Amino acid sequence: MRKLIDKFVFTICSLSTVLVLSILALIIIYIFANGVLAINLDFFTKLPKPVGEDGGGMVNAIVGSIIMVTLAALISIPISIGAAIYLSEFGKGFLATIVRFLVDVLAGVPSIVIGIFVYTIVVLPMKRFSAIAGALALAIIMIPTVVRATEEALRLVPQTLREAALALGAPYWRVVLEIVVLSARSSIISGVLLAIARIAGETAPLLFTALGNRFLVTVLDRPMASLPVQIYSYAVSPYDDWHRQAWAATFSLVIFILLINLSVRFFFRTKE
Amino acid sequence: MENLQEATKTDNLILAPRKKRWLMSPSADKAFHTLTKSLALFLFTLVIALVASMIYNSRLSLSRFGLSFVFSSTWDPVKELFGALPFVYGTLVSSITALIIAIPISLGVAIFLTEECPYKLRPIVLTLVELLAAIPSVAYGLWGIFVLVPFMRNYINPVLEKGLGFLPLFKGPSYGIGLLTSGMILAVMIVPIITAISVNSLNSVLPSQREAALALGATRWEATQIVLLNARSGIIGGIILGLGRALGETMAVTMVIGNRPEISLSLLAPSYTMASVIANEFTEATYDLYLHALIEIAILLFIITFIVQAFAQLLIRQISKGKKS
Amino acid sequence: MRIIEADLNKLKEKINLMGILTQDAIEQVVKALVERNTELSENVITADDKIDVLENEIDKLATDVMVLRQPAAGDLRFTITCLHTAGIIERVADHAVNIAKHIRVINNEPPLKPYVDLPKMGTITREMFRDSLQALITGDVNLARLTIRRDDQVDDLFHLIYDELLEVMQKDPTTVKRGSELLFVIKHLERMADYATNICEMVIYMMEGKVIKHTQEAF
Amino acid sequence: MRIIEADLNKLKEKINLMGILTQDAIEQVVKALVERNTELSENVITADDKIDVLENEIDKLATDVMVLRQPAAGDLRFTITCLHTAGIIERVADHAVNIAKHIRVINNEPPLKPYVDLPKMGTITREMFRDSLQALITGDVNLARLTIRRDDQVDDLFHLIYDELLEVMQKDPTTVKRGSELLFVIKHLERMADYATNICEMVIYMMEGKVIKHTQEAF
Amino acid sequence: MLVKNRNMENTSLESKEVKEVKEVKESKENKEEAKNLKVEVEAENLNFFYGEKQALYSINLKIPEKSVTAFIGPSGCGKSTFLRTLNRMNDIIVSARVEGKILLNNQNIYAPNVDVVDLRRRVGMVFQKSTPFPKSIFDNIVYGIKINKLANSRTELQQMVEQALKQAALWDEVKDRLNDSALALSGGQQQRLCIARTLAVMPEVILMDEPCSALDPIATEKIEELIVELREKYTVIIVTHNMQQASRVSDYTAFFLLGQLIEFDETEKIFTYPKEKKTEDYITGRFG
Amino acid sequence: MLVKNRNMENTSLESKEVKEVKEVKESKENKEEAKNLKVEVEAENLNFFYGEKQALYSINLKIPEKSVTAFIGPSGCGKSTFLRTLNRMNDIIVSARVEGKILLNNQNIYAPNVDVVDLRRRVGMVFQKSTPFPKSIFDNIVYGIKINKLANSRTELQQMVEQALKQAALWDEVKDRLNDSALALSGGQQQRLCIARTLAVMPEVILMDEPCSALDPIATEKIEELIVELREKYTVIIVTHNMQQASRVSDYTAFFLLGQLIEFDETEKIFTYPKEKKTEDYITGRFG
Ligand SMILES: Nc1ncnc2c1ncn2[C@@H]1O[C@H](COP(=O)(O)OP(=O)(O)OP(=O)(O)O)[C@@H](O)[C@H]1O
Ligand SMILES: Nc1ncnc2c1ncn2[C@@H]1O[C@H](COP(=O)(O)OP(=O)(O)OP(=O)(O)O)[C@@H](O)[C@H]1O
Ligand SMILES: [Mg+2]
Ligand SMILES: [Mg+2]
Ligand SMILES: O=P([O-])([O-])[O-]
Repeated sequence: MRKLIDKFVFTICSLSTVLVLSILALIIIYIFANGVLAINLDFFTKLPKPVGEDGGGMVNAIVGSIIMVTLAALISIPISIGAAIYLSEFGKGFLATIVRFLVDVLAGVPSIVIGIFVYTIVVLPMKRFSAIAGALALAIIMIPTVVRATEEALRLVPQTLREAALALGAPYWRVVLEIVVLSARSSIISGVLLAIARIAGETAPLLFTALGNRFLVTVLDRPMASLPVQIYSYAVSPYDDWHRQAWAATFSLVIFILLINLSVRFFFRTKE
Repeated sequence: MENLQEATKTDNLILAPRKKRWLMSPSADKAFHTLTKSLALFLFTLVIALVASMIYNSRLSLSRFGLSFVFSSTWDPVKELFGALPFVYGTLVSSITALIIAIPISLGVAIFLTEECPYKLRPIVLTLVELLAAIPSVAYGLWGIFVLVPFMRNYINPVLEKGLGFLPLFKGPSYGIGLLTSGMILAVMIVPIITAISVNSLNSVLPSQREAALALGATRWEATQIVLLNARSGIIGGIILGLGRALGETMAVTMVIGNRPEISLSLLAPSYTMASVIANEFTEATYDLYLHALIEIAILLFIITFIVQAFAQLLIRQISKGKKS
Repeated sequence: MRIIEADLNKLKEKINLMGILTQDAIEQVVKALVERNTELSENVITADDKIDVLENEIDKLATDVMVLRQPAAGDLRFTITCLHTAGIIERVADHAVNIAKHIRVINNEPPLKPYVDLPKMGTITREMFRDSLQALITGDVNLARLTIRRDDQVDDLFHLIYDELLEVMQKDPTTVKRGSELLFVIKHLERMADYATNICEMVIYMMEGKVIKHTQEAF
Repeated sequence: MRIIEADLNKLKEKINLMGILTQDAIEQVVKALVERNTELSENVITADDKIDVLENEIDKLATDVMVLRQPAAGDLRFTITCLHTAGIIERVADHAVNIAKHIRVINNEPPLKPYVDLPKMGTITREMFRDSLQALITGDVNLARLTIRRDDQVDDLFHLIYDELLEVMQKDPTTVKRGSELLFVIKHLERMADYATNICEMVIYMMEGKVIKHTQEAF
Repeated sequence: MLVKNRNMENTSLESKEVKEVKEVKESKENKEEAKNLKVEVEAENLNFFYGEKQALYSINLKIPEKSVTAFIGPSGCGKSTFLRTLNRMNDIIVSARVEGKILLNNQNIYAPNVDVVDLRRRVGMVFQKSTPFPKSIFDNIVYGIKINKLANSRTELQQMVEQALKQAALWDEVKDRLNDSALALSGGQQQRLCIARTLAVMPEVILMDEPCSALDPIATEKIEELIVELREKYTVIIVTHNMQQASRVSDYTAFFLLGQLIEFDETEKIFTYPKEKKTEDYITGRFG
Repeated sequence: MLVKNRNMENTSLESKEVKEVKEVKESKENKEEAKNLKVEVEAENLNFFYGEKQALYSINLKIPEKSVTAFIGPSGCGKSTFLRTLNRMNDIIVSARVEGKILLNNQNIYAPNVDVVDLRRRVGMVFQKSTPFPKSIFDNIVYGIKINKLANSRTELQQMVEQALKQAALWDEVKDRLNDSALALSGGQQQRLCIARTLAVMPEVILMDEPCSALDPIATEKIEELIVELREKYTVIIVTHNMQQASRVSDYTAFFLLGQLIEFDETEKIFTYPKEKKTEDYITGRFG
């Protein structure tokens, strides 16, 4: 009897895994199949055609995504790592407890709420949608992920390593920057990369910050297109050609994100 | 070198250290402390600003409807009547549906991964499962629209209607879109979260716990129960995190839930969530009250996720405290 | 109970047993001498095997305790003391055996003269030995110090009897053989008393950690 | 280098030194006896202090090694051997001192007769002692076994001289005093040879882990 | 004081007591002779592989019942691996492969029809890091009894728990708080709890893999004393890195090197006169 | 064979060599007398608090230079705490508070104007778990030298690295792979690397907190031998749970109990004839 139960439970578990893996396969196969059919050179080089016309591409959205994601990373990384250092190295008092809690809260805040927040503090005063607003929203979304990954990584560095460096006569700030951060570098980097992969696919916060743009712009105070938003608007449109383009865009976005994820896993995780 | 050793031995060195760069001095350490602290403070301000700014920008709606905003089920921008109840309902029901589907599957996968899976395959399977979480929600939405919705409409929902239609939960008619479909999409999205965290907590249980149970004559499943018992706090934390993610998920849900502000007991009926109403109507909000009402919904969403989050924190902390003492 | 405790108790039992057997041997040879009872002294010679076996056992046990139990402080000093004492007791028993061998010759010859001091010397020696062992087993440092002091009495008796014997032998050459044998007997008794003193010194080492051997310590 | 190594070397040095000093003492008393050189034998008495000090040092060192270094196997047996051997050597030196004391009396009297067997006994004893130490220091089991066998020679000589002396004393009562002293001298020499045998037994224990004391082992 | 504490004043030196003492001695010797016990665990030509890598090379060994055997040897020499072949705990390692036999009471535990679950009950195991289940003290002990259905009634169950805790010398310390979490115990107590839990399912052999290496010396001492007491009823096999510990608790010692059994003998022989040069080098620290 | 290995055949038994041997002996004794060394570290009435909780109670202690001192005592008695007051490592614990003085070469290190950073260079520290920085072997050693600007040229730097590694008996094992990651070394090598790193900044005192407790016996042995050698040049203070280790490596031993220093004396005295009953009870395992 005991042995039958044993067999039964583990069969169920294996089946669950098969199920989840087949769903993944299904999704990926769909995206890839549709994407490969839809993708072409125009997609990367041309601007969208006006409504109703077939053809054209998404170069505006691709460039927009790259600009905003880069900007977001540049804003959030120094802040996040600095704050994470405070939390892990000096974080014993009331402030640290609060901040740690708030970071957790921030991580749980739906991204669309962040979008609204940025809308109220940037778009409303500027009176227009802009790339900078979009980047800011993405940066705020990135912050908690990076802070938590960094703090965790720093915390994992054994206290004795700090003390060992101190005992060699090093001042604390050098210990932190040279030894502690160095020891935690691979986890920090992988945290940052994963956060970038995540914001690259964010749609909701961009809907009313960067909005979108049919044209290729590089100035930051104008509305700017982005891949996810473009996918969304094409997907809910009634035009088949736009559906086709949406598949192509999804395909490229998913490839980019999966590549980051896989490389993080294979280059950083295996080392540990 | 010997000179140096000699020099450092002279006793007054402690009291009068060598002339040193500022960078080696205690004030450099102070400056460093201050810098990182101000960054932390910035995060603090950011969250405060988030709340404050949203409250300010929903003032019209807040003052106009007060508490009734939450309990009213009328959402009629034309008549300037705004009630959030359908969205709250849609959000909660779709998320809970997702949890009910995702929890057993996630645990099954986690147990398979930690107990059964050949060692070499483990990282591969785990990576694959986690990839599900990396796929952007808009991609899920796209897939949902073009694959899942037709599939549900043509195969699953008719069966449910026939078999379980006597329950209000599965009353027709069904269009493919609706609570159940979005719940399923959400389930797929949160399975990797719950699985990853569960696997993590299961793996952090010392192998000797399992071996200790085996050594007492336990079968493998009995030993696994002991492992699960050890990992329970992490697993619960993972489940709640999954819930948080489901509550706030916007794009995928927006694309498959049907976007109809009605409360229906049936899982097969179209519905609307807080996130999707904001996503759909924000840019269409033509007058300030409308806008403010949408922002108020954002506040509501924020509060709900905040409560879930805080609950998760408390729970995890309590369990880990009990473990320590 | 500490693991080492059982071993130390065993050691102590064995030392005690060895002491008792040896004490019996001393008593018997003295009696054999005084009462001219050769049979008694032959007993002592046969009984010695047991004592030898015990010495080996104690040696082995003490060595094992040293290496297997790593005693420290009091335990260590007790073990070391046992190791040394076993050797000493064995030698005392050897001396008793030697006396017994001399008795073979002596009791074959006519008695020299009634012994007066010799039994006395034997008694004191036996008592010293008994007391030294008592001091060891009970850790009684006072008894050990008292016993050490009694060694002088034995030495005095030795010289007394020695001179007396020489005199007898010089007077009557036919007594030379018996006399010489008796000379060895008293020498052996004197050595026994010395060894009792050594045991007492070990007791003081064991209890106080002080080495007083070869140091003219004023007690 | 293993930490214990330095201590073991030190122990060995000290044992060696103690052996050398004692060997000198034996040589000197034998010489003092044969050459009727009382001064030489007095040297031995004064020099004995050093040996006593060494014994205490070795005892302490060996005890410290036991408790502080926890020796095992060969190291252990070496340490135990040192502990035992130091005691034995000290006793040998004591016997030399005793001989020296007897020499005081003997050399004050006229010579008994030219010694023939006595120097021979002395030489063999000295050699046995030297060889036993050599065996100890170099771990030479064969030498140890050979040396143990030579003990019979000493025993034979002892009985030879003993009988001879008794005869002399019986013949001439005036020699009783010198004769008795000489009796003790040969007894002491005989004991020394026994002790050399004991050292050899320890060597065999040290090298082979076998206890052959009190066991009628056929070598 | 040392001596007085030992309650030995009664063994005075009077001769009339000689016989008594002799009897004591003889009874001890009888006991020592009785040590010619039957063989409980036996390895016959055992080879062990982790995938391609061979971890044990033709081990042959006979461990008598009711004795404590210590496995010593440098890190990675295969002590733990061998220990874990004795209750087939290595079965859960996928790549592991065993050749040869392990006989438990003359039964080959690697025979095809052996019930591994019951085998593991008969051969208990205690680990380096204590492994209390996150349950109450009481439930920890009860776990094994329940899954093996060893108790017929509530009272019997309670008796078994009490007895196990008493055997593990833990009863007095925990009897008033059996329902507290086991995790609230100190390290040494947790380890004794794990031993009690093992005893509760009535094993014949108890395997211990460095059971004290995570404990402070006082807790270690308690466990060591316990191990010595367990010898009365169980066959105990213990892996230890601490040679002094091996010397303190064990009757037999096995020395492993590079997957080979170099020497197996009575502990005192191993420590005073090992037969093999390699053993001597290891225990005198001449290694590497 | 034991004896023959020891290169002692040359000290034969010929009397003419007596003098030579005597000289050896005397030089040894001189050395022993020279042990009346000056006091390097001294605690004067030291009290230590973690917040409300007092962890050390008026410790008074004088540790001579160029010696090895071991701190022993049961878990939680304050050994580590005291060790860490000696280089003010406890400063980084927020709630910690010190009363009394620690004198290093007669200078109170808790005086207000003391440069803590430099103090810590002078009082090196080695930890239970080895703490190699995630850099190359070479860079690990270089770190402290660079920070303290102890080398004036590249060649000098290289010399210093070599010397430190040689002192730590690691040079031969790593000289061909100085640029490999330090994390690739074995546990024992990592620990010696940490010692080398500490030696490189030319400390006067070296503190070690259970430096071997994470190592296997062979690595432990190497570190112990190293510690004994370090005594020639440095004052070494070591916390250890292992009494045998204390006895092997140390000249002096301090026994702590419940935050109090119970006894401080030469190691052999502590182990053969401790003055205090509590010490005796602890080292003979009569505790608790
Ligand atoms: N699961 C495993 N897979 C592959 N090799 C293993 C596994 N477990 C152990 N080994 C290898 O088998 C050999 C023996 O390991 P084992 O754990 O038995 O050594 P040990 O003597 O117990 O060492 P330690 O004293 O460090 O515990 C080692 O070389 C080890 O690397
Ligand atoms: N950071 C800290 N905050 C509060 N109390 C502490 C802290 N560190 C140690 N203690 C307490 O101070 C006391 C002494 O601790 P310490 O670490 O010095 O003990 P120890 O003798 O080194 O023990 P161990 O042998 O376990 O390392 C203990 O009771 C401990 O609980
Ligand atoms: Mg192991
Ligand atoms: Mg500590
Ligand atoms: O036993 P001894 O011959 O040395 O008196």
